[in-house]
Amino acid sequence: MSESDPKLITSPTDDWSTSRRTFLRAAGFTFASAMFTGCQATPIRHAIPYLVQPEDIVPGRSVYYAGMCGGCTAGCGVLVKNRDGRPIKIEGYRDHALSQGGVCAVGQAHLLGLYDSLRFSSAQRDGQPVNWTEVDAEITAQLAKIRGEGGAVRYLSGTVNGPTARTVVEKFLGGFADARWVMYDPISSSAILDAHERTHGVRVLPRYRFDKADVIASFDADFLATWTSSVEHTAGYRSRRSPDDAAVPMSFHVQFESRLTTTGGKADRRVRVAPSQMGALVTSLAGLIAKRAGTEFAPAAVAAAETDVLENLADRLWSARGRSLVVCGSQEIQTQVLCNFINHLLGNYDQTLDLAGASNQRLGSDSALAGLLEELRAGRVRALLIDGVDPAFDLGAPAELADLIRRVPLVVNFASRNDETAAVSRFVCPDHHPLESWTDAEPVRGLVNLSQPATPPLLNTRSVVESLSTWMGEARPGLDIVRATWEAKVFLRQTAQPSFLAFWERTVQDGFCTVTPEPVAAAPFNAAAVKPKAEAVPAAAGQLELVVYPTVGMLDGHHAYNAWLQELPDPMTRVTWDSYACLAPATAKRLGLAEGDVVRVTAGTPDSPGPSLECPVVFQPGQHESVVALPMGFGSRLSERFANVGPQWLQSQPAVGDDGRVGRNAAPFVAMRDGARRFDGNPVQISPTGRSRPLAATQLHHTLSAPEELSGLGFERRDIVRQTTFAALHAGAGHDGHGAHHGPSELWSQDHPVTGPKWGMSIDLSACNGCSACVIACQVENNVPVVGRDEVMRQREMHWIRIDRYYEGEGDDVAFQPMMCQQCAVAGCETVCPALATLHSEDGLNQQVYNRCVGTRYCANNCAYKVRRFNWFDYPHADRFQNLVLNPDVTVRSRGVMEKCTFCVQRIQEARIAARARGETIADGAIEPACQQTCPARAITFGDLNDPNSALSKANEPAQISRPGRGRHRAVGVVPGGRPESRRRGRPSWLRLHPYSGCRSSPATRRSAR
Amino acid sequence: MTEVPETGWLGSRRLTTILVIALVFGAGLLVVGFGPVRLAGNQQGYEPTQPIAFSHRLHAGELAIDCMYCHSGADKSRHAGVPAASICMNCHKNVTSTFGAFRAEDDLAKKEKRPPRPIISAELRKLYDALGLDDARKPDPAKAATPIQWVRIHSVPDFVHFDHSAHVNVGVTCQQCHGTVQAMDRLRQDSDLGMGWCVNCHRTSNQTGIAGQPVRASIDCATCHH
Amino acid sequence: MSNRYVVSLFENEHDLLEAVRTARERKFTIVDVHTPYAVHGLDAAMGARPSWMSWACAAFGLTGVTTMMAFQYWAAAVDWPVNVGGKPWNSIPAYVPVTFEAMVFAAGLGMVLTFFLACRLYPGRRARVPDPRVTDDRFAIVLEEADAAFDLDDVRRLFGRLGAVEVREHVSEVAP
Amino acid sequence: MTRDVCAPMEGKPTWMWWAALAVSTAAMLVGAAAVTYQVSTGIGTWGLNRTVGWAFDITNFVFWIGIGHAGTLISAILFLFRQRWRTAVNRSAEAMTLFAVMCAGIFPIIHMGRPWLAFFVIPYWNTRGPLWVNFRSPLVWDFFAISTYFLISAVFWYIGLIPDLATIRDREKPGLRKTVFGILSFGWNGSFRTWHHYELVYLLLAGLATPLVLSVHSIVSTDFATSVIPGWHTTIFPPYFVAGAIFSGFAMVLTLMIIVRKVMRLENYLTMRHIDAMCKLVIATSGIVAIAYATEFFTAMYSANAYEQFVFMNRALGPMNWAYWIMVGCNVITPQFLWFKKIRSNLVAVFILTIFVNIGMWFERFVIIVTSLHRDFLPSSWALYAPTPIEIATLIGSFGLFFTAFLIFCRVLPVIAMGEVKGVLTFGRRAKGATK
Repeated sequence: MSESDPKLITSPTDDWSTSRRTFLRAAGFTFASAMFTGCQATPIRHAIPYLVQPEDIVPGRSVYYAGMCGGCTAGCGVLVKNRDGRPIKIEGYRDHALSQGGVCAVGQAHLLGLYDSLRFSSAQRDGQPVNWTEVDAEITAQLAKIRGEGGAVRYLSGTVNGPTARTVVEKFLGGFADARWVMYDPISSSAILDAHERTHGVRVLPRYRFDKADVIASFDADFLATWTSSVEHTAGYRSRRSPDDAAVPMSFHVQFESRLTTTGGKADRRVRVAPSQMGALVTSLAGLIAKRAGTEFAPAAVAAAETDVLENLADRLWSARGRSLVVCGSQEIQTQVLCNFINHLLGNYDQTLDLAGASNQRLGSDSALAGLLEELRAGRVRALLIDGVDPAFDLGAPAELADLIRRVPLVVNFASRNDETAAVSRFVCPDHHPLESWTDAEPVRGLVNLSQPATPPLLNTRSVVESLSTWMGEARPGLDIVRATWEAKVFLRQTAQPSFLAFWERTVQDGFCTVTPEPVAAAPFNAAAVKPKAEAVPAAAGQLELVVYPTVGMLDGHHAYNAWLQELPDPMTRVTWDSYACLAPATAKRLGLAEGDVVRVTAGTPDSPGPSLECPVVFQPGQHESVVALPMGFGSRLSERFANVGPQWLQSQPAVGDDGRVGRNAAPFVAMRDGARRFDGNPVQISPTGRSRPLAATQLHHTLSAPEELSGLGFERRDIVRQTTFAALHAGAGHDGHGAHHGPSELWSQDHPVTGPKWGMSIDLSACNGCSACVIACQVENNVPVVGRDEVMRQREMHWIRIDRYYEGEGDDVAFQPMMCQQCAVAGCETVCPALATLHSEDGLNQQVYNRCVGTRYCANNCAYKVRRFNWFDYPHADRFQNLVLNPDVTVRSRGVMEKCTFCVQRIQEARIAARARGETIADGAIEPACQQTCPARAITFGDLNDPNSALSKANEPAQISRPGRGRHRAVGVVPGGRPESRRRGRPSWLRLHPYSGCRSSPATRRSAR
Repeated sequence: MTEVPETGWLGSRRLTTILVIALVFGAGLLVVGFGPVRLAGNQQGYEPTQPIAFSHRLHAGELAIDCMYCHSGADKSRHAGVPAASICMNCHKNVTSTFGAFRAEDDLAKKEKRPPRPIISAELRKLYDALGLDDARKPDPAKAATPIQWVRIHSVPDFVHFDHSAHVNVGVTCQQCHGTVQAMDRLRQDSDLGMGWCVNCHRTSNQTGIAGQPVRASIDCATCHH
Repeated sequence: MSNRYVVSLFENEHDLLEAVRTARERKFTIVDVHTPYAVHGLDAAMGARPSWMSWACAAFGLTGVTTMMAFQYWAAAVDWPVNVGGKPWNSIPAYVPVTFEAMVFAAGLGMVLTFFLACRLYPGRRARVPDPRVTDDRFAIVLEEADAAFDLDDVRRLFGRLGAVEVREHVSEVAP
Repeated sequence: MTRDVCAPMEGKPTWMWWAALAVSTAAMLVGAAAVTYQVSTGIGTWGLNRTVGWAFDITNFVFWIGIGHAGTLISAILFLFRQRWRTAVNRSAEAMTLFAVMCAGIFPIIHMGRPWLAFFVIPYWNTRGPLWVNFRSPLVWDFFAISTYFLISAVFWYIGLIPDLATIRDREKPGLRKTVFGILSFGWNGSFRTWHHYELVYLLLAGLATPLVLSVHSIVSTDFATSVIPGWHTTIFPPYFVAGAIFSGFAMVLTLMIIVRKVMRLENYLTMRHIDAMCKLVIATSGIVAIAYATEFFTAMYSANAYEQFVFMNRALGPMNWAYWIMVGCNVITPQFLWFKKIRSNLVAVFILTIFVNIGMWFERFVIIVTSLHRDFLPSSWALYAPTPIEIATLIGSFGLFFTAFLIFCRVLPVIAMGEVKGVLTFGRRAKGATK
């Protein structure tokens, strides 16, 4: 490494004992370099030890730092796995009150940003690197001038809730006569806060407690995926959706939504509603609840079609008063007010909606943003500081906004990458990556995260608070600033620790602390604010409405630089590397469109057309027929880097479109109306262009049903995912006989006794909501390469775990089936490998030996689950800086080699060695494969099938039968597919004697008649 | 009728003899299992010059310093670890040269009736230079500290994940794999570190145990290859 | 030992067979008979015993079978038994195809090599043909003038009657 | 007759020969370039994907092995059955076998992701413990089967060639050619003792080659039959594959014979009788193959197995049904024309029909491999397959290699087994006591 990356081994300063971090890096990177050394006959390799070895570091051993995920503003706690001085993995943090061990896909992936070689490596002026002193001098001088003149200073940021950042920014702004802090969220929840201002007198976002809710009604709130705090909500929701205990009934969830979300896919009852009708629907429900509560409220007529559903729902909600929860994703303030009204009538406030411990995860105000834009247009702003947002992209009017920003005399951007706004900002003072800096956050009131750097800054960047302090004339290291703030502000809010030092050390170690929440001055419910939403104007026949929505991978698009996320298949459409317009199949048929046809989507009506874009069409079953859904976050400048991602050869196609970017930005379609940015309900036109653009989808067939003309009589539907009801499950009736399918007698003698542990895995399909965190976690842990759009189109994605998604019928029900190597006991792949490159281990793993593999692909052909992945090319590892993210415990596979999941065998080995050193056996739960570790829904259980007391064995017991009701699926045994009973007995499973029956005797049951 | 001697091209008997000899020799080669043939990547006997002429014979042999004093990761981590320069400084803060050199200087000083001059051996000076220290072993601002680039001797291919602690903790001695290091002035790779060498030791250990204790040394592929 | 040989050339196998029979009746020493192709009935006419090549073939085949089966068993079940798809260490049915191929291989190659050795055929051996046309369309009988009783003219007459197109004497250390 | 057979070797080659050689060498070079690119860049240059892991590569492999089989059958089985007409064609049929097996042997090697490690499938003594190979894998069986097949075929061919080489040697004037043929002919002198062993050796080799050829294609079929993929996992495969191999092989022999007899002017030796006999064999094997196709459907239907049924429905009606109908059209329908004597005696018609059979049999393997793989158990993993130009070039290259080798063979070695034909001819004329 020394020869490759000289800047990483900087010369130590005078006092060599204080520069240990530097050498820590040097040494850490040295061993890693071995991975990339070519295989000459006798290469000279160096071993470069520390000069001074820090006491707590043992080279080769991982260290975990508690910290906070910086992927979004939800403030999930994470553990950062450090190996030899470099963070190599984000892990879930079980003890954290919010995330409870879960990390989402973005959280897992944002580690890659640390090793992004296209990150700004120094301060910039007019797009040119300059040194910090120069920048500081100029900015300070200009700020002084503005201060003297009393010019307007505006600080534009996303949600900032950390005590330190708030203190420093407020102090900074306090130095100016006309200074204001404008926060906005690219994925806005502004209407919820505004509605609470109207009904409760305080602009606040309640903390939703899905764990306390027996009945959940959601109006277009995708709370399991991209709403305010998806990991937290998933954990809460999941805790009430476990089919295991007959005494704890599952919560009842009704979802009204316009497009098909993963949340909707998990609902017990799902109703398609056009966005424009959503307000009327909420009004109707409010009327029904008001009637039961005896409150006066005159609702509009309930849409006839939904009356039954709404009446039924109102009854359920009413009988679960204080234990129910109504959430709404609408950006219409009046609708949100009605939603508050319903929750108020149901007595849910302070029960399932926590105001005292209210959420700070979305603090943005769309109206404040509108105000700032007005000021910009008026040219009133003298200085604009932009922190953590990319307004020129987020607000979707690049040209106009870019001009406005250019016109501001002093623009300072803290962006890490050259995004749309950074490109037009005079000064860019790049912030650290979250893993490089001291940061804090208070995601919900009373819970404060503190995150220490997991690595010293890799590039010449500086944290925002350091920059601001410098410009205030009090330059201090970030640690001092954070510490001082905590001593002054946070320490006083707690009583557990007597001394600040003890408190500080404890918190640094824990990564968070619980303190007294700052009181929320909520006024009594203001019934006067509640007005029925005017009955929706019946939409003109055939009028299409637009929905702009965030996807689990892209969210607001700030991670568009991240190849892992670009290649993450959307849980529903399964499309990667592109944006698209989702249409209900019926609508597409009506318009004569085929999947992949490029259409021009134009906002507005034919009389007054608005912005437009061109993108291919994707059929989305389960979506309302009047809806055109566009994913947001695509088309960013950050994605221009992907022109040459993936293997380059004769026929390879770039991952980007003709504009050089991945997908198109849907933000221009977000319209500001009634004080909030409205993501849905805007009228839209669609017209074919006559062109088509094939989509890089990882799944081409979408249902369990065979194509009609091809299915044999009685075999229309593949028995791969089964469902039953909770009641039937616990009555034992969910069992349709297949589960107990008894293995026929053995042809071969069984001479492979497993005396030690036999590893297995169970996936609870009723818990999995397709969030795809496991996919990225696996990718990071196992050095799974990114292959690019063209390769995905050729069906050569490399993910070791994929989430198969099957629609039922019209798409009102969805099954997610995580699929990875099933570690078959009698594995078809092993028998056929000529080179003994895939074998069974003593502990029941299906091993894959990369160095022995000659690449016949016979095993993959013979895999009934198609979970084996082949290295069709040498996937690029040319970016040596980015290579630092590779897990040193996992071989980087070369071209021509088969690879697949082995239950993170490197973790098994590590645990085994550690246990043996202590003279113990491996404790249940000591090994968590990356997918299980990160799963926000705790859907995955890993353990020893030979241990009757392991969590896995217990999880498997009821799963003999799978169950569920609508949306509640349960895998049997080691994942959908394996036959648990045979696995537990160490018997060969289905593959040999029933070569085709594998999937038949597999998981879940057939649908319940519900 | 009598046989007429063959006079064909290379007469048949001679050719037959040559063929038979060649066959026997070829088969012999196979049976010996490439014994004398060094396969690519086998660095057995590798004995490179190191940037500092550190002697294991002196430290581990004569002075009998425990291996784990310097290679402290051996029982904790996959890497035994090349010791940090700071570990050397634990002793070499004071010991700046060999005992012989000190005594010679002492004798000379006594003879010349002067206080003995401090002596710093050429090799140890490299250590101090690396740490950016002056002759008094104090940080010298003018000197940049530069890590010592030892030449790595024992290495296995990238697809092999060897763990020292797993071996050290069950009682495998260092010498079993690294040879009589305490007798080597310059370190030499003693074993071939090939897969057969690993696997056969695992097999034997399962039969005989290690240090009198029964062990379970796995020969599953994933033990090393993942 | 004599170094005088008589080479008689015939134009078809019928005449040749007659000549061979006659020569044997007359107790001539037939050094060799050269034909362009395998002449049916020549074995009987020469009174040759059946070729022993079938024994070589069987022996090699058996060796192939036992060696390969033993090797597979040893390699898969004794030397390094590994769990391949849950199959037993000793999966004899799976070893049958390779064993069969080994049998054919050993039997075929072994027999041919034996044949080459037995007939002293090898690349580069100088061919000794009594007449270049024996590999084309002539049939030759080579007789040795074993003793003084041998009368060349008699032979010439006899074979001429039997259809020999040419009978000539060949004096050489080596049989033609 | 020696003169007739040897004429092409001794005279100057015709322009037709040169043209054919140029075309086939060019094709071979195209293939070589494609393989070079693929080996240096990656298997990704083929159209395969995570679901369809084999397509052109193994299709070509099975196709060429199948072609090769006819050669062995003609020379070995017909020899055992004392079919005298075989002598006219057996030499070139055997050569065809060798070249076809060479072509076939290339594919299992280049289809590997890391062909430079192909020796990993050979059980050789090594320093890994030692680590052997998986004798349970049909690919290892393949290795043994193909290498044995190639060697035994080569030996069989060469043993038959030795007397003819001697003939040529003795026809030549002293010079390089004579020396070369002298070395190659192993010092053959037509001695009675040699002939005596030779006849038995030849018979035994034929006896060995016959089960060998059946075993080879059976083993090739186990590549599929031992798997778990519906459409592959079928006990019918070994006989089905062998019949298919004979079918395609005879078609290829016919194709070549018709060209060779024309180009090499060997009409007297490769008579219409030969062609007629082989046409009849083609009809017979076509019938067997047709029954196999039908049986597959019946088995699937009768199995009451959703996946099995689906695969066959999908073959006939799914997205790759064109391949299936090409296969049926070429293998079942077009050969029926050969029932008519008139067509059998029309060389052009026979030539065209055999080309159809060759195409159809190539598609048979393609259908078995690709349509079974592309939609198996989990609908989530269904995928399609389309070849890339690299794959097509590789296929073309294999034909180039085959024809180049064959053309050179025609030039340098006797196409017709003179030793054997002479035996037959003289045998026929013995009663008259005549000479040629």
